[in-house]
Amino acid sequence: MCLAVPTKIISVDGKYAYVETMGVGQKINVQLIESPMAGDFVLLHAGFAIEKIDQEEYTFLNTILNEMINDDENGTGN
Amino acid sequence: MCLAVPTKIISVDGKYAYVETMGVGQKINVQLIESPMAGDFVLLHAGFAIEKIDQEEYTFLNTILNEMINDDENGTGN
Amino acid sequence: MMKMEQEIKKTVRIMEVCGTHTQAIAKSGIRYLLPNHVKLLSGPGCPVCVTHEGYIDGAIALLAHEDVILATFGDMLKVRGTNFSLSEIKRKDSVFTVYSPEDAVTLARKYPKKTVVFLAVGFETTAPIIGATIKNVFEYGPENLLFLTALKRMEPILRFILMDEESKIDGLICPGHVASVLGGEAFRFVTEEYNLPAVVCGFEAEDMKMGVYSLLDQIDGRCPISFLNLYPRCVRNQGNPLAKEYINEVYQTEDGYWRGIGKVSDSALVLKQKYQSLDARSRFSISEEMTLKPSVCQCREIILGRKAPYECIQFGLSCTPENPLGPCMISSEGACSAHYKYGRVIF
Amino acid sequence: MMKMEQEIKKTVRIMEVCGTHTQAIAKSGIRYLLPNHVKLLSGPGCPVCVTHEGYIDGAIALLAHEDVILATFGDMLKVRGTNFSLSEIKRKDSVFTVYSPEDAVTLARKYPKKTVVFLAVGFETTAPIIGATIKNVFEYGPENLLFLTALKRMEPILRFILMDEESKIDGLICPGHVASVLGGEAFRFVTEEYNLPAVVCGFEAEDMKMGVYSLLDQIDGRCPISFLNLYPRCVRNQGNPLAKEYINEVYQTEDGYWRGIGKVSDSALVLKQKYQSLDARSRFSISEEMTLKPSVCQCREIILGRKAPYECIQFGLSCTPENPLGPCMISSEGACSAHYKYGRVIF
Amino acid sequence: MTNKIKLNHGDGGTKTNELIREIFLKSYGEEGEVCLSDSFVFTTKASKLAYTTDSFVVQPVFFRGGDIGKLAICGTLNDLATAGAKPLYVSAGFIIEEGFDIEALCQIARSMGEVCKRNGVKIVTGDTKVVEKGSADGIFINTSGIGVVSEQYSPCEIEPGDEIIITGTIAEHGTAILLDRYDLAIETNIKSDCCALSHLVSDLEIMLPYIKQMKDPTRGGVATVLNEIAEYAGFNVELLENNIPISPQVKAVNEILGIDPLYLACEGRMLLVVKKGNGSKILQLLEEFCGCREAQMIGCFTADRQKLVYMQTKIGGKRVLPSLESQTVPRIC
Amino acid sequence: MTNKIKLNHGDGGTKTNELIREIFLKSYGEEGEVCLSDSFVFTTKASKLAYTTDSFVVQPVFFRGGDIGKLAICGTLNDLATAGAKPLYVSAGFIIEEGFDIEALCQIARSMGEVCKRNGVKIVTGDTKVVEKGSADGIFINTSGIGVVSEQYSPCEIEPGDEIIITGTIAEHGTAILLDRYDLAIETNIKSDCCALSHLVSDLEIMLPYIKQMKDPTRGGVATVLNEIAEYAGFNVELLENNIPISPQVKAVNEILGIDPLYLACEGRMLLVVKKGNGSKILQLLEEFCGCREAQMIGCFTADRQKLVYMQTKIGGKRVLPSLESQTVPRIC
Ligand code: SF4
Ligand code: SF4
Ligand SMILES: [Mg+2]
Ligand SMILES: [Mg+2]
Ligand SMILES: [Mg+2]
Ligand SMILES: [Mg+2]
Ligand SMILES: [Mg+2]
Ligand SMILES: [Mg+2]
Ligand SMILES: [Mg+2]
Ligand SMILES: [Mg+2]
Ligand SMILES: [Mg+2]
Ligand SMILES: [Mg+2]
Repeated sequence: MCLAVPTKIISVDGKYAYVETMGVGQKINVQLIESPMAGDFVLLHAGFAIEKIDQEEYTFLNTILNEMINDDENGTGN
Repeated sequence: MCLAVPTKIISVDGKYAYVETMGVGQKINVQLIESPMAGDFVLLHAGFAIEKIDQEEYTFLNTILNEMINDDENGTGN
Repeated sequence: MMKMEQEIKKTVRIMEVCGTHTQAIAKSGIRYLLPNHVKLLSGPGCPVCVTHEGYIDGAIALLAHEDVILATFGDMLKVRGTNFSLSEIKRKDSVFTVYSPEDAVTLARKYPKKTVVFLAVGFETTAPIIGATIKNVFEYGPENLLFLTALKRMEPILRFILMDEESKIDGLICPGHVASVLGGEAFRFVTEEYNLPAVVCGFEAEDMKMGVYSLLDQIDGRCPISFLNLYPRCVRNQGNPLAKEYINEVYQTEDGYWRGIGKVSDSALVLKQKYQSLDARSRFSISEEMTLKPSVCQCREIILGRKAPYECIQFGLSCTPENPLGPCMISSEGACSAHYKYGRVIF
Repeated sequence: MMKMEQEIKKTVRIMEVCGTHTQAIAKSGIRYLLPNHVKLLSGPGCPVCVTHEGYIDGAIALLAHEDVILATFGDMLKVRGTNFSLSEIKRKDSVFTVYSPEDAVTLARKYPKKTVVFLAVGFETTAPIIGATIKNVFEYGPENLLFLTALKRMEPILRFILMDEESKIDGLICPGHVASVLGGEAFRFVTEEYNLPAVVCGFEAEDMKMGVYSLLDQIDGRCPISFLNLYPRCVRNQGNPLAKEYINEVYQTEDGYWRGIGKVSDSALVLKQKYQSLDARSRFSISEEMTLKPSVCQCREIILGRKAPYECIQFGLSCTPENPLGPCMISSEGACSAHYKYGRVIF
Repeated sequence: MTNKIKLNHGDGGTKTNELIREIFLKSYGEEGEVCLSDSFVFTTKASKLAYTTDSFVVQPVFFRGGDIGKLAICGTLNDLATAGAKPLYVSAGFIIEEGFDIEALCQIARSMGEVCKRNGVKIVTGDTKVVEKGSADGIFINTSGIGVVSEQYSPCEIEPGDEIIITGTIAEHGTAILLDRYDLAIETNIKSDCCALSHLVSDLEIMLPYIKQMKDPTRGGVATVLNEIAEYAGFNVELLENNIPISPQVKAVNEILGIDPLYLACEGRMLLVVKKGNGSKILQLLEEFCGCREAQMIGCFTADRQKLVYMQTKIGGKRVLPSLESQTVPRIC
Repeated sequence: MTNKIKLNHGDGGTKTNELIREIFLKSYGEEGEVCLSDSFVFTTKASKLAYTTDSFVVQPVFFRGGDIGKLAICGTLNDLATAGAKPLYVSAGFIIEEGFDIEALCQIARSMGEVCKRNGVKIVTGDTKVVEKGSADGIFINTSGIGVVSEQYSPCEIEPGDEIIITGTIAEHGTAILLDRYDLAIETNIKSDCCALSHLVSDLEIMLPYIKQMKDPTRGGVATVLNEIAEYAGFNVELLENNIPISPQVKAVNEILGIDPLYLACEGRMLLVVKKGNGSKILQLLEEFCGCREAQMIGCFTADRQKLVYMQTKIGGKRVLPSLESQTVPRIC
């Protein structure tokens, strides 16, 4: 259980926010998030944001992931 | 309104009778008929016998009708 | 009328007032056999065609209740209410076509959680068989079967037509199967009170031929005007007493509303107080709007022989066989329908 | 993966307890990258797969009410009750698949004459979002929306598995998104109380790889056994306090029934007294038979690592992916399902 | 295989293939010979081909004298026959409601296979879709067909005097369906006349040059189909009521229910328009070689151009028969 | 003409003809040219023909990027293309629910006509049935098609090393349908890829001798259809996840809904199995002449005989892709 995808808040309107996930827009419920703000990344599960994503960690990991994938593609993967 | 066909009672069972119309059998309601009997001809309307047919008149007419039709077929018709 | 010269004849108008006669005339092709000056007119004899829009609207309103099933003779399916017919509006398994009122009983037993409403339409031929069914249901159930009546009486509508001063009818073919129930004598008033040639006749082509020629003999003065029962094999003078008893037991009369014609006093049969519990009207709040707005349909004039179909401004425009407004267009053999399909004369 | 003796190793069993981890493992093909002696097991982490037959039977029973509409996540459709699944039993427009609990609110507003029942299943990831919906509905309506809960808690089932003496699990991948809500610390007990290597990890292929290697390091003794949060970008130590508040506000715990496993104390989340009016159980008389008859399914043994799928006598006979009896066959990546489709080893 | 059709029987995956293998291929013919792939490739030396399609939605699916499967093949073979074609290949597309009985599907497929075998035709391409419960009425079948048109058959313009033949008694399919649809407790021996008429093309081969049109009077019955022909021909059709073949039981049921049998479907009869003067020879062939013992010359084209169909009635009257306008249902009026 | 379909539009009489004249003939082509009679007769010099059928039951009937009519023609043209055939004639059988909007039917018929015109194919035979309200889900369409098989195309046995090409990005039709069916308030530019691929047969003509199989990955998507090919070929298929073309938005929607795009239908893509070594040449043709700029070589056949389809994942793992087993619906797990 608990399929969730990272998404970015574009704008907030009360309990709801408009978010974008890889170019796809959606209105989601953000009432579980403390002070959601435009620019925040959140985890989206079944139409609700369930947690904020730590942006520093997120960027850091993305860098690592991309490196690992490039490594794999260069044939050094397992 | 009031499509009705002549049919012949084959057997009676209380409010109902089994009848035959040109070789086709059916169970119909005969509660509107006074003492329906096997062999009686009745007028059948929407699953009910609505009246007994006077057998003498019926036979008489049938004879006439057949004669008239034969006349027509022989070209003496209108 | 009486005696008349044979040259150019005055048009003779013979009316029948039974849908099955209408059909028999059409199917036998008898019109072709008659002299050109003899016109056969269809009066308000199809109880379905003359059923008022408000009744259909009421039946459609019942379908809004999810637990209601309608049971109806097939004839009712395509007749329109103010906007729709049952066949247009029905959901799957919400409207069942039955052959006999007893099929409605079977249906009610098959769907015990539903309320089955039987659309009780007809003249006095059908009234006793529905009456017998109502009495049976009243005594033995099932309790989930109700009746929505639009049963009509033949005598009041005949008097309505015959009383019209401008009526141009020269002879009447009385409805054979209504007479089977009510008796041949029930139609003697046509001749005795209105001095109109009238015959009770059967439904075979030969019956019809015999009836028309017998009327022409009277109209043309070859025989005296008299009321004749030409259908004695099925019509006793006093009719079927048991069937009449059922009518009296179950129904009382009330003013009736006729499509394209309007209100006709005492022309409806409705359930007596004793059987109210089986009346769909008292169980559901059906307001059959008896449309007091003037009907646009000119059938009354057409049936009375005063107007031709093409003189009605609805004809062919808002009124077509596919989308009929009045009884003359609803019945496939009605004057308007026939005129629409074949033009004035074809043979 | 670091240095390790390459000879024949003792089998290492790593369990994950989140359906999305199951999927991620399958989709990433990570098994192929691991040494042969490392087995990835799927624990009872798909809340749908472990939903008890009685719950499905109860939902199906609701469909007997003509005015009930069920709203459900798509996952629930093909899971069987005692005899049928919702997808087999549903009539047209009686069961709607929704993406979010808020869609059930929309549905209820769209069908004001119907009662919409939302099948509230999930672990603590889903519980707060359903809780928020319940609170919203409690405060603002609509009044025709009810909730039939089968919400489950992760901690009790983990303890149930870990307490088993014969448990053969060597490491645990904790459910990342439950941890997002409850906090990473919520799973520290696995290591502290049961001395089992455990990591919280994310769902990307690289997350999974990192998680497995980190556990192997601990299992193989290259690192000390310790509890690690490898998913800090989405998992705070204390989780999401607002989400936890909603859980506490709306639910209380109760014993829960798990398909193929049985009763697990305090493992269910049910509505508090305050929200009873929104509970489908209290509105309808649903008797979820918590089937005390011994379950034929051996999933418990399989999940605990005691048996192989083919050792279950139902396997491939009365239990197939098309007609699954237990969670291991229901989930398309469950041990029984995988074994059925691909045999023991394919690569 | 469970005993009810499920949605995944129609999703193109494992279960669909199972259905094709276990039911369709087994029922349609010599197993393994036919391969129901997406497209069937064939070679032919025939230069003139006929092509047709029809969908079948009959209710009930099983009726006295046949089922929707038999009907679906016969209907398409008969439409090919109207073009003077002997059938070659047939396609079969199923739309099945979730929950439909698999045993019933087998029976339907077997019916299809039987008719095909008897007529030397093969089902070579097919498709199966399953829709949600409540989204269809049990089962619908579409068939299309390809046939080789006889060199002898070259329909030409209809002229006044051309004769009209029907190859057997009318309204039997329509009456059978009415009896079963309304579940009428009427005892009869009536069965649908549903059968393939492909043999007519060979049996009548020597007379084909004198046949100007063939048409199977299905939906709308003899009356409606003759209206179509009259419209196309540009002349009136005159029928003789006395000549129209109808079984007494069919006549009785139609009178009881207030239905006109001229508007009820035949599914195993052909209307032939025959060059003036050739009717009796063809009638003789039909009776002697085709087993059409009830075949009748029922009328002819007249010189009038209103494009009407009318009937000389038994009593010598005339009755116009327009196209079918509304459903045929049991009536009381 | 009223604005809703009634039962009598399907009874074969006056109203049916009105529908054919007013809607189908007008939409399908040059008015009057095509005559939708029961059987269509044609002559052909081609000796090798392809024949196919499919029924279409898509819900909703109108979706982003097309409608059931466009789909019904494209689907059949594409099945003909899989046989290396250029389309000649198409049949169209409608099953319509009483009450269906006539304007919607017009729009559907127009879509059909447009695709036909653009591909030089004619609808030559048809059928219309109307079923009671509640007995069908709006409208179902069956099409069948006949095409002339290119002399250049002669599919032969698949061998290890043979390459697999997809002509464009995957899962666009399936994703469009999901978005519309579940009325998901997700903003995207996604449209169904629904289009006819008949041109591939001509555009790739010089390379047809090196193409061993063509198949359009419709129901069940790329994964299911490759399983069918693997089963038939007798070898394993190895795919490369990195090579599978998918648009970012389609990927995003599928992740949000928990659906695997490899199991979602394409309706305007073709899978080509190409003789080992010819993949890049064909890819070049596809990109340069057919406008298939997203075409990709996505994998090849291996020598293993388990008839499995598996994928080299981005991280170098391997994942088996079985045939579709159950419906694709939005999930949370
Ligand atoms: S045309 Fe229509 S509205 Fe006018 S009289 Fe006739 S039925 Fe009535
Ligand atoms: S084969 Fe079926 S019954 Fe046996 S353990 Fe697996 S899921 Fe349970
Ligand atoms: Mg009468
Ligand atoms: Mg989780
Ligand atoms: Mg196909
Ligand atoms: Mg046909
Ligand atoms: Mg197909
Ligand atoms: Mg035909
Ligand atoms: Mg056809
Ligand atoms: Mg296809
Ligand atoms: Mg295909
Ligand atoms: Mg047809």
